[in-house]
Amino acid sequence: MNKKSRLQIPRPTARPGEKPDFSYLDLAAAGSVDKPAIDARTRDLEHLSSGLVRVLDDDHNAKGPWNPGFDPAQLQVGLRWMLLNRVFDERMWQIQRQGRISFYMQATGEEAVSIAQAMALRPGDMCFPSYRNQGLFMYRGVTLVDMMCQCLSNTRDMCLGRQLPIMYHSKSGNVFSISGNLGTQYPHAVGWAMASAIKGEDHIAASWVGDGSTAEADFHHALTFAAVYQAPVILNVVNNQWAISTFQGTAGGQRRPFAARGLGLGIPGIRVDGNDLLAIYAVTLWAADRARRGGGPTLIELVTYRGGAHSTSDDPTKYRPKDEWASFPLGDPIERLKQHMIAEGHWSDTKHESLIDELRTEVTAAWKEAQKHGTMTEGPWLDPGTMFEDVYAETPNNLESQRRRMLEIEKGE
Amino acid sequence: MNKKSRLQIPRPTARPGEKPDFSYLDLAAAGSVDKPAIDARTRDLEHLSSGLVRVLDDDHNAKGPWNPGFDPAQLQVGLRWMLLNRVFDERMWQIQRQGRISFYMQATGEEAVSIAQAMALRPGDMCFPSYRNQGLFMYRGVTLVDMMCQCLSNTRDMCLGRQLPIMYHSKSGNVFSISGNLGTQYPHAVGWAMASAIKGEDHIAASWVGDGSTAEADFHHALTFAAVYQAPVILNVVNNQWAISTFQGTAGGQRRPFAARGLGLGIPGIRVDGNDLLAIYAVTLWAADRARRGGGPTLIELVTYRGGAHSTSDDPTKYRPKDEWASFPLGDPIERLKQHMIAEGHWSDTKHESLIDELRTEVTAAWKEAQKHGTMTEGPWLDPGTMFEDVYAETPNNLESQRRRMLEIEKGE
Amino acid sequence: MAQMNMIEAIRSAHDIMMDKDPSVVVLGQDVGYFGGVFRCTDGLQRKFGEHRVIDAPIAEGGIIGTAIGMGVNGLRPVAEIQFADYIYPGFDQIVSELARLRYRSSGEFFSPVTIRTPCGGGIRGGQTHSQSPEAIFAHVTGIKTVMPSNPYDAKGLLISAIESDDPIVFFEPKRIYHGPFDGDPEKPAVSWNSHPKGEVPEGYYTVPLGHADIAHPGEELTIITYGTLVHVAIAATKETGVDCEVIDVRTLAPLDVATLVASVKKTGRCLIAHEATRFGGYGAELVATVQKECFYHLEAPISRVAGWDTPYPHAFEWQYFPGLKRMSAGIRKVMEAQ
Amino acid sequence: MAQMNMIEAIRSAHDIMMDKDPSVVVLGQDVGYFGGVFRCTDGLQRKFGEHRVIDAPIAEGGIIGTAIGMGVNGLRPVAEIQFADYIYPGFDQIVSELARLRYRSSGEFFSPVTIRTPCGGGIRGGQTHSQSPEAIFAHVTGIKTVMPSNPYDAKGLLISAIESDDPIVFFEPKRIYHGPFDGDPEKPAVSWNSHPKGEVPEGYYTVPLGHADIAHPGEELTIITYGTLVHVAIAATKETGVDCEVIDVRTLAPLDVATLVASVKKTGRCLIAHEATRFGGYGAELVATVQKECFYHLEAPISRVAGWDTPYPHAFEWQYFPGLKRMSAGIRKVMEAQ
Ligand SMILES: Cc1ncc(C[n+]2csc(CCOP(=O)(O)OP(=O)(O)O)c2C)c(N)n1
Ligand SMILES: Cc1ncc(C[n+]2csc(CCOP(=O)(O)OP(=O)(O)O)c2C)c(N)n1
Ligand SMILES: [Mg+2]
Ligand SMILES: [Mg+2]
Repeated sequence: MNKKSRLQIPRPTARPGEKPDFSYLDLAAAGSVDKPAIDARTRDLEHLSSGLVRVLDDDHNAKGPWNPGFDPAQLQVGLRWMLLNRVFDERMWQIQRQGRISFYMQATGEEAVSIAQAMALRPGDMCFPSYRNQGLFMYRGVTLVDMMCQCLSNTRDMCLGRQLPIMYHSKSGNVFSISGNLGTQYPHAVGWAMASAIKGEDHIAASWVGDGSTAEADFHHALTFAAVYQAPVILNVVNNQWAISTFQGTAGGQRRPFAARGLGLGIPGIRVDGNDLLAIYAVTLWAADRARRGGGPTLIELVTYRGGAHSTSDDPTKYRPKDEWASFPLGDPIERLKQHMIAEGHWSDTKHESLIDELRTEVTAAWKEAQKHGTMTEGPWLDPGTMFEDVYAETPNNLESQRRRMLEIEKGE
Repeated sequence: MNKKSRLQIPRPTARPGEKPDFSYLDLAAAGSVDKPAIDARTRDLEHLSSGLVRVLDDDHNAKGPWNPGFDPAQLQVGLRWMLLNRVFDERMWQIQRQGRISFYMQATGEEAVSIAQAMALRPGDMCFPSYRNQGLFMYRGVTLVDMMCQCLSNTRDMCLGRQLPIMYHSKSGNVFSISGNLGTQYPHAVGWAMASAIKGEDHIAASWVGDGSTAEADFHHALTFAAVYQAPVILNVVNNQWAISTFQGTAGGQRRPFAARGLGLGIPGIRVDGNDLLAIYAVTLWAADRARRGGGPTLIELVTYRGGAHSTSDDPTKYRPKDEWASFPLGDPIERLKQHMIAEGHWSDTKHESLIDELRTEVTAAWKEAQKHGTMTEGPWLDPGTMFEDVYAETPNNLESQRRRMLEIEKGE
Repeated sequence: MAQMNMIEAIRSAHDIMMDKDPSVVVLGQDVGYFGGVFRCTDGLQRKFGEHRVIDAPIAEGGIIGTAIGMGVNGLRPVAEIQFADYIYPGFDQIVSELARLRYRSSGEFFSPVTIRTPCGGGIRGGQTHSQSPEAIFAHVTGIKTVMPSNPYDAKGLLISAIESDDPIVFFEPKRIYHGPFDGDPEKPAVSWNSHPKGEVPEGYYTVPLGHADIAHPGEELTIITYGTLVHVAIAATKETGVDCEVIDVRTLAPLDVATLVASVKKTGRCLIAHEATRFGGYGAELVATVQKECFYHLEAPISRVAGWDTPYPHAFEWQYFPGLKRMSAGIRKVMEAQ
Repeated sequence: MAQMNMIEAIRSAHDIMMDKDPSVVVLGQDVGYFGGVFRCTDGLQRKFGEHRVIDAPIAEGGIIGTAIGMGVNGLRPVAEIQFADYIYPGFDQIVSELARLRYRSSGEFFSPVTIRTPCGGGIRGGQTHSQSPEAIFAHVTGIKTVMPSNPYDAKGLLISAIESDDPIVFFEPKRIYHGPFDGDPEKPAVSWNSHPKGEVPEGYYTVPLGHADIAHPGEELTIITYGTLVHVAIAATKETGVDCEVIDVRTLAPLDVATLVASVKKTGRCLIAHEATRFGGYGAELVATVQKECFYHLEAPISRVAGWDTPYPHAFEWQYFPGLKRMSAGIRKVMEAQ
């Protein structure tokens, strides 16, 4: 091969050692995108996929038609849960670094996604999360202790030791079991929503995938089925710019926003500032109402930034500038909401710090409690015999005899 | 479940016994769609996906910017090959009905797709066909005898008896091996095109799937990779309104045209009259030039109608009006080209009939010749021992011994 | 009692379960208005409406993926994959999701999906309409893999599958949809009309999952098989005059080991037969299990009669298919061994 | 000669082949700039450019599908699937296309794709980072299935795979990327530094596909295994004091039957071991083959030591993993049988 390759290779704007460059991000001023009626025709919504719905402006004011008009109490709720998410993540990260859990993944910088959307959905709506949606579980009532016990695979682990840390589920909270396989939850959400419609109920479903995961087949299947049957579902793409070391351009994000991915199937797409709790809330509520009234699916792209490493197994300094997050033009969702609340006059740095302290204490207390149910090095221990259960509704003979054999061997027989 | 289902179910406009109704088809007058420069920006091409490029108008004149200005010889070529495709299909259908081959699929009503596109591509461009693209093989030099021998699984069968009838391939003609699995060829075409770019060559690839097959994962994968690497490839969706008994609305075709499916990835789409040889030729040439010059992929939707049954195993009167084809607003591609040539003054009904006679004679002669190489009931026979070859580049021991065992058993040992 | 072929029996199972349980829904390609390319769902949409019998897009992964979601929301989806050869695009959803959902959520979530799919050759379908991929599913823990060999079992097993809270992959050997087949393609087709297993109750009944059936009792040799080859094995018993016990596995996973072992301990000889490719096929597991449990009773090596290790070739279907000749040769070989 | 771990050996195989043959290209998730999550392709993009070492979208089906097209156009693609657990979305392209292209086009078209993927547990990966799905691929005719157990073989086999015109699925047991592992998680980690199979020529060499290796000669019992368990088997040989012959299958399909059979005929006893789920696993085929060929030499039933028939549980990794204890117990059991 002598000739020069003509293949076009997408490249991030900056690599380690280079100056972060977010010039590729199409931004829009807060309040500049219109808010159509929820029964607007799909073809009249196309522009929402290339705009950027924002409510909080640079001066920390809430602006424009998408402003949900939160009262101080609602703002507090949003801030509190985002902070709890962050404080929890920080602690669990530390704990993993100390070798006390095997693995962890943070949502740092993306907390607004789960919290705002959880606030906008109704309790009967079903969530099909990705691994970066721990905020959904928290908001929907899974206790910190239970989440920690899952990460510890201890005697109180909701997964009975079967899943990697962070692969939570909550039946009572209507949050589906997290899978290690990217994107598989997307068609589940659509099927769940179809069933809701078939049953004549008005619950809707929502699901989340990352920018990178949009390339998977399940993304296409979900969009196709949702469009064909007008399933009452919200399909969220959390565009945090990175998929491990691969930037979003490798999933086609440089060509058109992810919000546009469903347009060819007639699915409206809304691109929203993923670090703006108020904007996300409003957009989600709009899409939920639309779905509930028979308007079918909406695809929401949440533009944000993965503030931390992909997981505890990852070292992002190998592939992106160290300080990229600091230059991210949409900032930090917690800081932005805090400043807004301060600007509104019912919050302060002091209050903020003491809330953080309070939450840290809460997390510390939870960690103490969680460890009582067992750690990686100390009991009590889960009964290994349970590993043969729940493979089927009833444990068949072959698994029963394998269980016996395993216990014999464990006892050295 | 007491409540009424709210699921939305797509329905065709007419079922057996009902009056055909193509009011759902967005049409456009011949010549009404503009022809952008091949280096136009993708965002300036979006309108092409909802328009309908047509050259031949209702009065049989060729009109507008997409008119390729064929000379009489070129028109003859187009007509001849479309007719040959139809005459061949008719004969093979009959032959299957007589029980002399096991299976057959026609391209009736869709002949313009393969012929016009084969004319527009260069011999070095690689085609990844679906099972309704027999016209590509014919045009690219596979003889009728060879095609018939494949359908007969006889001693001259290019597939050595391994594939169902119509699953041709042609290495020398640069037409890929047809798969029974829908849509799988789409990413192959993209990979082939990427390799062409990597090697610095200017060959492009083209692939075809049906409207129904767009729902498969491979469609999504192909579009994603083509968009990300700007692969020099033409991705065709042959929208013949039906996928066996399932109409195109079940693949989402009622919401937006298939040509729009790539817009969300920045792939320009062109919707073209699939029964207009001139329009298809022009659109394909445009997309090929664009790809060759580094402009990346184009998605072409060819709007046509499956004039016959899905295959010899199918009975379309069970699910669609008998006379639906006759009401199809885009008519019959052969009839339309014929009328155009008559209008242009260098063709006539008599010439047309004698061309048909000539082609029938050619097909009859080919069938006679083909049968000499064996039929389903009479020899010569393929050596069944060959079934163990080509599983791997070299036949491994286990297959060699299975071959011996099979031959022993055949001989009654 | 009515006389039914397998298609009618399968249709009847759907009909009864949809009547009985409003949460049963059917989805798949061409299953609705048209009633399925093999007619297994014919009439169901007319009776139960297009909200319970749903024509789906051509996306096996999407069909299975959405069916899982429906199951999580309280429905009991029965998904048809048009040919087993086309199940692979749905493989990830089956293996990674459907099979492991209950386990990974410690029983909180599950989805009782039944996936029906026609398998096997003998209808001139060529390599992409003839496959028998059951081994691949039987290896995946968390799903149950079933293959009936006659109308009675088809209906009873399908009802059990639909009622089961476990996910099921239900293979239907299409060669015997219309009649049993003894493996000799030269003979005229036989229908289920005159076959005792074509007698099928019109109402509700079940054949339990996880139980093999002794399709033909015998003393000299045990043939363990399933699907179409059950009939070939019985025919070969007659042809060879060897007094074979033919066991129809019916549920491939979890396997009814006891029935197999009891038989082989009695006969001392064992032949295993399936249509799928031999290497790494389901028969290997049968050999492994039987040799382990019956080692001291075996008078001859366990033999396998199976499809060759090639794709299923269109023109050589009958050379590929392990028919009467191969089955009889297999029986003789095991009997000759000392 | 250099000392390499398996990752370095695999990287070296890529490097040498990319140098030697400009048609070799690499694609996969995170393989380019970053060099792969396990670092197997580290440095290759810097050396060979981003047109030959391509970061791909997260779509295993797309990676394999486009790789097939590249192969048809004269390239020799090496595709990395980040974990074997994530190969299923590409399963249809492997089974229906890659494996059968040569056959269905009677040799006119083929695509020499090598698919590399890390498999197996022992790294606390939980159920979606620990699977060993080799049985599913070994059953698919038209592809070759390979699993090395050490750096020397990894490099030599990978070079053979890349050079082969056949499609290869190349499993890399990630537990032994950095050092051999004798199956006892309590012991300190060992590196390849001091292991003879960690001595790897820096240049080009091949280990031929289709040949098993006698990893440890012995007379009393044959252990047939592959991947990580080769090391566990050798350790168990020492622990039990039984003079085992440990055979490393290396190429799972097509299988080197002769080497296995010769060994079992010599020892008269056979234990088969793998990490994957037992039921329907690759071990079943090994049992079926050995019992058929060595029936009259076997003094005891062939036993299997394998993963249990459950998903791979995070907390019970060491109860699931067939480690030293289980291997030794397996050996003793086969030795006790009369
Ligand atoms: C099917 C599958 N392929 C590959 C992986 C390995 N993997 C885990 S996370 C990840 C990146 C995902 O990126 P993105 O979708 O953008 O989500 P994010 O991590 O940014 O939230 C990859 C490739 C996987 N888990 N599943
Ligand atoms: C993966 C796969 N699923 C299902 C089928 C069965 N099947 C064969 S053709 C067909 C309909 C295809 O319709 P379309 O894509 O519109 O093409 P057309 O036949 O109209 O040309 C179906 C469902 C298949 N061949 N492959
Ligand atoms: Mg991301
Ligand atoms: Mg069609």
